[in-house]
Amino acid sequence: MTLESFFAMGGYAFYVWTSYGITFAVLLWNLFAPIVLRKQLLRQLALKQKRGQR
Amino acid sequence: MSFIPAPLSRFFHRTASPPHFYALADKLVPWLTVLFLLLLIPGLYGGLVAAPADYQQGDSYRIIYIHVPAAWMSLFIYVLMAVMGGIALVWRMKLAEVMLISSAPIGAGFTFVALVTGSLWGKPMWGTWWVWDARLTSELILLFLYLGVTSLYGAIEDKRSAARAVSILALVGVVNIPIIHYSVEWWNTLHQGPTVSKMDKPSIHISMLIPLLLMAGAFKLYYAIAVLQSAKLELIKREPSAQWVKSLLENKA
Amino acid sequence: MSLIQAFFAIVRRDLLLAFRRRAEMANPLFFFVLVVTLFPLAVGAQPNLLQAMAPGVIWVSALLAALLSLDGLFRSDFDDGSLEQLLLSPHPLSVLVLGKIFAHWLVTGLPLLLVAPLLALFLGLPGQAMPTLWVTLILATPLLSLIGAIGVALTVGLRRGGMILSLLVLPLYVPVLIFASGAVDRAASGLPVSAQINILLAMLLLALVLTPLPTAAALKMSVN
Amino acid sequence: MEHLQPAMLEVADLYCRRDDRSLFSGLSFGLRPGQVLLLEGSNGSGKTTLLRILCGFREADGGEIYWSGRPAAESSYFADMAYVGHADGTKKELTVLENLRFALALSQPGQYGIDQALQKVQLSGYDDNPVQSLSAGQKRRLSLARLLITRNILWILDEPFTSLDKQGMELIETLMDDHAKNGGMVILTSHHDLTFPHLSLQRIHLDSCL
Repeated sequence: MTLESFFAMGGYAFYVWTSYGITFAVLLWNLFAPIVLRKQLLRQLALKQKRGQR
Repeated sequence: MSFIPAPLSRFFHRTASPPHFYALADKLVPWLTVLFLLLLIPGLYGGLVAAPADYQQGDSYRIIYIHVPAAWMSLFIYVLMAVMGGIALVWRMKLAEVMLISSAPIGAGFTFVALVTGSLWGKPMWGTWWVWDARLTSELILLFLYLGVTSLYGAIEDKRSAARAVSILALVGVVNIPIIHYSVEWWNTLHQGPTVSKMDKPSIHISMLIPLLLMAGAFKLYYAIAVLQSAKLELIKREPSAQWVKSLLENKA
Repeated sequence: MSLIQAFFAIVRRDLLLAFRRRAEMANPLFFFVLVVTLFPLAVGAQPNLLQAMAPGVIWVSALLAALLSLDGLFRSDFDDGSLEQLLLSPHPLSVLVLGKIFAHWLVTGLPLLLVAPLLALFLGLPGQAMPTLWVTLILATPLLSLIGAIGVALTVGLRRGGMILSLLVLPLYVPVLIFASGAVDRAASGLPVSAQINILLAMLLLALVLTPLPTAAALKMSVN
Repeated sequence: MEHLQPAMLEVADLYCRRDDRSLFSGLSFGLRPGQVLLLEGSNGSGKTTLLRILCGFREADGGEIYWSGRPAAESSYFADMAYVGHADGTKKELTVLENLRFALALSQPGQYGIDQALQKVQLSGYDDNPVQSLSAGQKRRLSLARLLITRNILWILDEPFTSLDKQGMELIETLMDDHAKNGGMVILTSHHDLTFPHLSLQRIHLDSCL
């Protein structure tokens, strides 16, 4: 099996690769969005705490 | 709580306390990630490379390795949410509320994936992007159920009430899912005749089955990782001025 | 006073209230007639087409009319504090709620029963399907009220709960819609419908037992 | 003598927070038959929230409520209490009589009949008037008439004096006085000061319960 035929997917490349692409985009979003949001929230809270201490 | 032995109940309460759970999640995530990759990589290789092309559908059937596990996950997560809802309502366990609401977007994501991949699979098979096939229709209704959960939670300002509302809704939804499923199936045979779609009964060979099971396992582990990340955010959001969050900030600084 | 007396006191009060606000109460019925009228205007008046669509059109319209009327189920009680008093009653809330749903169905579901056959006639539904249409309406409109009550109870505390209410309730209405319109459809082509009717009956009995509990729990949450 | 009686309502270490802010904590008090408790505090200090917790509408974040020595949920507490909140809990399309009859149907009959109760709140003769034709003060008095016709021991009143004139306020004070003398209890919030001449009036200031 050549790399070319692997990407061609027997002529169904568009359907197969779009499916896999969308799936991984959605899964990555659901995984990293909360991580980014939590970092932001923690930064905000840290700022608030600093301001409160002054 | 009376029918649960005291040491066990103490163990649950300790594990369920936010700081303890937060630390536990931090410890678990690396292990889960390793396990996830151990299943994902051979699963993808087996599905995309090793398994032979289907004699009827050619390579387009390879969408099965994400479509079917995603559809399984969409149901599995909803049932899990209902279980969490039951625990939250009966034992007033706040961690169950947090897990319930953290699961909803992930479940909705899987449902969306199942729908989109189903449609992308259907196009070469049926010649149209959308067919009112029983599984796709059920999946669409399931997506509405998920959206109902997230929008109800977002709409109620007091988050304790919102969690209670969502728990009730998840329980009502889970009772309805089998009814919806069977009604849609019956409707499908009524209006379309008994055309067995390729999606429902893939005549599956062992070399095709193994990657499918590997992918299903990988998706479950992905869910565990994602829900822990989401729950960590939700825990801080709920009590931003709690003592444990303060000490968390100090440790970071 | 006994529970049964309390149940009927609620039914009587809500019927009296509906009678005093009768102008408002007729709105869902007009809505139902209006929606059904829109279909021939939109898809054309070919008798064949209308006849084929009649069961679906009538049932979708009935569903939307039920949805529209749902908001009135707990809204005024929530606004004027009567709901708090219901919660404080020593009687189980789920039974009192069942009384309210029953009264609501008498006021909003029963009129549909009278108007729907007339509209079915306009759409050219064959006469042999009429009895089935009636039976499905009798069985399924209370189902719509019972299931919908959960959704209203969850959203009654929200200022703009209408959109969310339809998002919550319509997916749960799917089985009712499928079996009810399916039965009428089959009856129109002369097929037996007892299976669908039995399923609707089973769902109604199940809903009578199961829905008042989550409705009561949701009301407690909303009053909070 | 009075002090030997055990407290019938006992609130122990009640804690409540809202939006990550503690409304009150460590709140404890007891109430004996014949006592009236006035909750004081600035706006947003949690008076109404406390009343709603006592009514069971809201759950406390910690602490217990006991009724004659047993946890409230396991006792006859909810059958023994009655509540009048910001909203009157009456139907404006129904008449005075219809409203009271309905209230009676949901509860147990109390000390007074409907006619007597209407007389006491000075609404006799209004039996057949729809509630929407009553003035705000009359509506308030009607909602209090509900307390008289149903069986109850503990009254929970949220701002009972709003939209009442001087006479109306005196009337309510008399009603509370009578209720307490008969062995009842009252918990209320009010912006107005009370002028009870001979009642054991307790006060709790919620701002100091943080």
